[in-house]
Amino acid sequence: MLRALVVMPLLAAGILGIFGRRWSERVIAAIGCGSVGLSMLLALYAFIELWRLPPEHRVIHEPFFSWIAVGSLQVDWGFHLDALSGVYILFVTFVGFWIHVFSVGYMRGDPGYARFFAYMNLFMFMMLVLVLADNFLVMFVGWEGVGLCSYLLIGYYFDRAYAASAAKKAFIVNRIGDFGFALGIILIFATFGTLRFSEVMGIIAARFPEPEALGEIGLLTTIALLLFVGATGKSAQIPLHVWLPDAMAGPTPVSALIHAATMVTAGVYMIARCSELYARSLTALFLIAFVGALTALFAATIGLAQWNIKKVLAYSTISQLGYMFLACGVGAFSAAIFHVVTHAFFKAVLFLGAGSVIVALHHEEDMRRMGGLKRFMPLTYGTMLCGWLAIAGLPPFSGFFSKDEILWRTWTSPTVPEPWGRLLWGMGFATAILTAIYMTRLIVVTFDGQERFALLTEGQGSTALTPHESPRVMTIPLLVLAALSIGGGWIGLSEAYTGGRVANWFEQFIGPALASPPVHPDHLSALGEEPGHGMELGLAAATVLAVLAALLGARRFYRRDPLRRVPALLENKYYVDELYDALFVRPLVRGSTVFLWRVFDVTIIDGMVNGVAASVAACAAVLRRLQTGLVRSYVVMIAIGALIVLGYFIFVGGRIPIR
Amino acid sequence: MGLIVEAVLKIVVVFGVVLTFLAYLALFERKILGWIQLRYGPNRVGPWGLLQPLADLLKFLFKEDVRPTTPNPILFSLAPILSLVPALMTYAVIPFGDRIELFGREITLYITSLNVGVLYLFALSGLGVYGIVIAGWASNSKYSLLGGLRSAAQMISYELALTLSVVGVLIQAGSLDLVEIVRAQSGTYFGIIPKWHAFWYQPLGFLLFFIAAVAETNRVPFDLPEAETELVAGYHTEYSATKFAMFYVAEYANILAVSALATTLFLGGWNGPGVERVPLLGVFYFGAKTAVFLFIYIWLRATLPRFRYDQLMRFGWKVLLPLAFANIVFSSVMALVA
Amino acid sequence: MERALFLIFAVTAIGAALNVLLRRHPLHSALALLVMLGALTGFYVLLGAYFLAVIQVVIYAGAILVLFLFVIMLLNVRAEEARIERRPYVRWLAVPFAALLGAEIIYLVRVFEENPSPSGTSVGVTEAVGRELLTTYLLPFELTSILILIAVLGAVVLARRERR
Amino acid sequence: MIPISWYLAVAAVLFTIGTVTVFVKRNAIAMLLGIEVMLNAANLTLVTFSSYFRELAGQIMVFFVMVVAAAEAAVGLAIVILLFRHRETLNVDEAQALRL
Repeated sequence: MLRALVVMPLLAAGILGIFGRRWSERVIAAIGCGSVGLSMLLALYAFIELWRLPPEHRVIHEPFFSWIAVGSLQVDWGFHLDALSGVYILFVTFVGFWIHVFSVGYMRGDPGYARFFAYMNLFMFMMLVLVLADNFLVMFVGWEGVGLCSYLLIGYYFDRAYAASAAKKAFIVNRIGDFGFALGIILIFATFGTLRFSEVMGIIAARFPEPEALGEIGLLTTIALLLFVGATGKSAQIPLHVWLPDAMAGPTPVSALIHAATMVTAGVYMIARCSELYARSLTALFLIAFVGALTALFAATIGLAQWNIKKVLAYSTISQLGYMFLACGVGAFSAAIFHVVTHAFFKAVLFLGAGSVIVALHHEEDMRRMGGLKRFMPLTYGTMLCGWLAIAGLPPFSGFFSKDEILWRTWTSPTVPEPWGRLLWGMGFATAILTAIYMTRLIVVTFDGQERFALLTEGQGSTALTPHESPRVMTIPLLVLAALSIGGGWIGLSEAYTGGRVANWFEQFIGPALASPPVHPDHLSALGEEPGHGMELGLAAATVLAVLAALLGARRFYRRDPLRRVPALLENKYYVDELYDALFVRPLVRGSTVFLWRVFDVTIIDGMVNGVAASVAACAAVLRRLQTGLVRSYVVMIAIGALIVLGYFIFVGGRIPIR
Repeated sequence: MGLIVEAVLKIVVVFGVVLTFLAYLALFERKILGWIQLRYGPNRVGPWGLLQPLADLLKFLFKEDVRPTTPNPILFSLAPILSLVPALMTYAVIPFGDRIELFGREITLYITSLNVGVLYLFALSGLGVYGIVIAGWASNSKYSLLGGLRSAAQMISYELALTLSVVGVLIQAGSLDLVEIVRAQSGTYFGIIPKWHAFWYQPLGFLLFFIAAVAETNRVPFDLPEAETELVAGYHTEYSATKFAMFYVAEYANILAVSALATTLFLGGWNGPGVERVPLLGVFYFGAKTAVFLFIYIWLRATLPRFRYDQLMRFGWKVLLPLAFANIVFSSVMALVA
Repeated sequence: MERALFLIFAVTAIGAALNVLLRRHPLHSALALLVMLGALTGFYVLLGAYFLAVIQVVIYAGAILVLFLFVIMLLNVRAEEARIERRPYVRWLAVPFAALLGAEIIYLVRVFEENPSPSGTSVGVTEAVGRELLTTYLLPFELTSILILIAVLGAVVLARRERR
Repeated sequence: MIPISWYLAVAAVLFTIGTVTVFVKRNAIAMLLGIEVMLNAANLTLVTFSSYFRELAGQIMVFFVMVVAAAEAAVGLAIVILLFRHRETLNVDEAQALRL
């Protein structure tokens, strides 16, 4: 069942990749969406199967085939379905399916239609492998596979220079992270002698009862940090966040699927999958929390100052991913996964809505040339509004529940030392307000006010452009996902809202698959006392009020002056790209030219090659005299050789070495 | 002792039935061709021409054996035998039915069951080409030589596709033994669809097998080795009387063998409703399914024009072979997934 | 029974091999080789290597030799005429060399006289061969597939008629 | 029971005959046939040992030898065809244009 679920998109990708070019768009779309749809149904079925098991035994393991057996390294392909991967496959296939449907309309008329769907299906396959893998190496295959698909899809318009270089950038930056990940895997194998999640986590739980203290860099912390390097690469956290904004060069459904809803959350997934490991390293947790909070705040400020509609969403994604890491860092793994799910819904809506706008304006992505679109595209506008309120975190939209959960867990975190919990909460709180502001800016500048697209096209001398609502194949996915971004949050309703009468359903379901957070010595005394529900409600109310105020204020502000100049520091993303260029890229290029090329290559490598050639020529001058050109004289030479060998055995070697 | 008697009896019965059937197959072919082309077909000897095979046999036996001037008289005489013997040897492993009770003994309705049965058949089909090639060479005639050459190239090319198209079935059945393969196809899906390989994920293999088999038996539209419009009669241009008859019988024996093999591999052999209770019914089912193939063979002959030689080669190497590979990959994936 | 079969196969094989050597026409040599292959198939069956016996017929007789016949007929090769040797000493050397080689091999064979034959019949079924081939000998197996691919490419490139 | 040396002796004789064929024939195809005889003789020894020592490795080797023989025949015959096309002969002694 799991095998079929995983292989389905791969089959479709293979078929489309090989034969797709000759088929009509209708057939390609049917195969591309059909395979993912089937996967979705199978995922639902698998999830229900999982559901019917008793909570403490919610694991379905399905061996596939034996892959590597070298010495003590024994790696099999097997699929492991527990509550965590169950949630993941469900929303990945579901969001994936609706984004595929959206793409049917979005990519219409594109010459690479089949290629697009083949890559998308391949991506779905790799993502499912990543999620369902039962050991680190297979997960790494999926991890690299989604990276490859991401590369292929960012560079989908490979005839445009910026897309090609953005793809390269994504690939290279991810390699840095993957290097850390690979080192982590090697260290795990060297330490535990196995790569299976269940075995590794079991050994960790048995051998290390106590967490490593803050500041202590022990074995577990080293592994955890190496793996976290991989997670920062894939999930675009500081300092490896630079690739994600550029990745918007790909088609918009790609941005929605890969660079918002699914792939970029793989880092969070990996940390949750290894929660048993992370729960035993306070240092790693603290670092994760800090990096997450910093990224959230930092990306949100940049998001304030971008003009490209997709770039705003990209920075918003980085910021939301920061929230998820913050949640992991404070030990609230289930809150992190909850935010992954709700984020997948509302960010997919926002991206697809942006895609719908972009199509309506003939691939215009600059918000300065939009405005006033709500009259032309009511459906898109309506769904985008849902996404907007959800990401801003207003009840009852889904974003509220998950973000609020994270902030509350940060406030009460047992893992971080005393003042830091409050400080991290403050950063999260500030991010929430900034989020409300930049998203309001996006909505207002795009949909309200003057119709700036008309002015600009007139200036270029073309006929006036009238945007129109997208076809149904694009609006239906928008509506479905919008409905989920409204209602999707209720599955994780915190018990505070019902006064403790109804437990948090999501946390109850996923909890057994995750480790419970360790406790920092600071909190040992406070261990007994549960922070009250009243406190939680109060903090939530404060956040909501602040966000609401920010929302209304920003709305007034940007309605008055939508094209207000933005600070250059923010518009240029704090000059991080330039910094990396000066620090890493240029020295590398210089070193290569000056030393590697002029010195090493010319003298040593060329010298070796030429030397070999010269010595071969010298030998050949002697040996060619043996070459008579008569085939049968060669035969005689071979026979003489055989005679000598056999003669050796008879007269010298004594006997043939038989066993 | 009883076993040997039983084996000998079975061999005699099978070959008697098969040889008679082959004689009548030729008659049916002429009758069906006549029917398709709105003619009568043979109808002079006996009622509805039913004694025609006998008349043909007598004619072949008593005609003068014309022998061309050839430097290789021995090879010339050996060729028809080399072509007939492998064709007849195939029937040793074809399972006509399951086992039955007769005179208190359990008797299997096949001569033998080899654990390398499928490979054995391919070995024989590989040997079949020698008769044709040697005939082409030993006749000392341009037409024959060209026919022999074409046949050699064609049979090498299509044997690949033929072999590879069966691999899917072997993966699915998990055996090379024909009896086991038939057993693997008993039962139904959902009570309606029989578990025949042709229905359940080997339809492509089935199609490839049938096309390659038509080519392997040198029949229309792949009958280039004989191609009467260009090569007179191809490799057997110079043959007459009994030797010609042997080629003739060999061709029909091959057709029947290949049809029986297709039935065995893809259409469930003797399987059918009620076979568990009355095993003898299996022979009837087997015959009926085989007859369908034989009819298609004749139908093809009546309707299709002949391929050009380059088309034939291109089709074999660039269409059939890649598809056969794709089918193997598909079957392996299905074996892993399902 | 077994010895009788062995003797029949041995005489056939050696006789056929001599025919390969002595016949002047390559086609006759090739057909003699076919007979020899048949005799070897018999040996394989006697030795219990059923899978190889069948494979021998499928690959050697069914493919390789047919290819030989095809080329011989395609080129319409005539029998080898006696010609003046350019280097007559080669032929003079050949026969003694070969005789020496044969003598050495037979000498070495005698080493095994002391080994009483433990007799084997059960090895050589398809499943066992396949299992070994795809586990222990997987790497050589994959390498031969590459070899075959190279051979196919080589044959195609070599035999292709150059277009002007 | 047949002694192992009988099989080996037959193989040795076949091998020698194959060698002589390669030595004395000038026709390229006949030489290739001689090589096939040698390969088959080697195969026979391998199968013999495999069977007598109950060790599958010998049969696996034979399998590989067959594959190599097929490759050799394909390439060898392609070369023969090429030779014939350029020289109108199959005599290997004629093909020595590249010698020193």
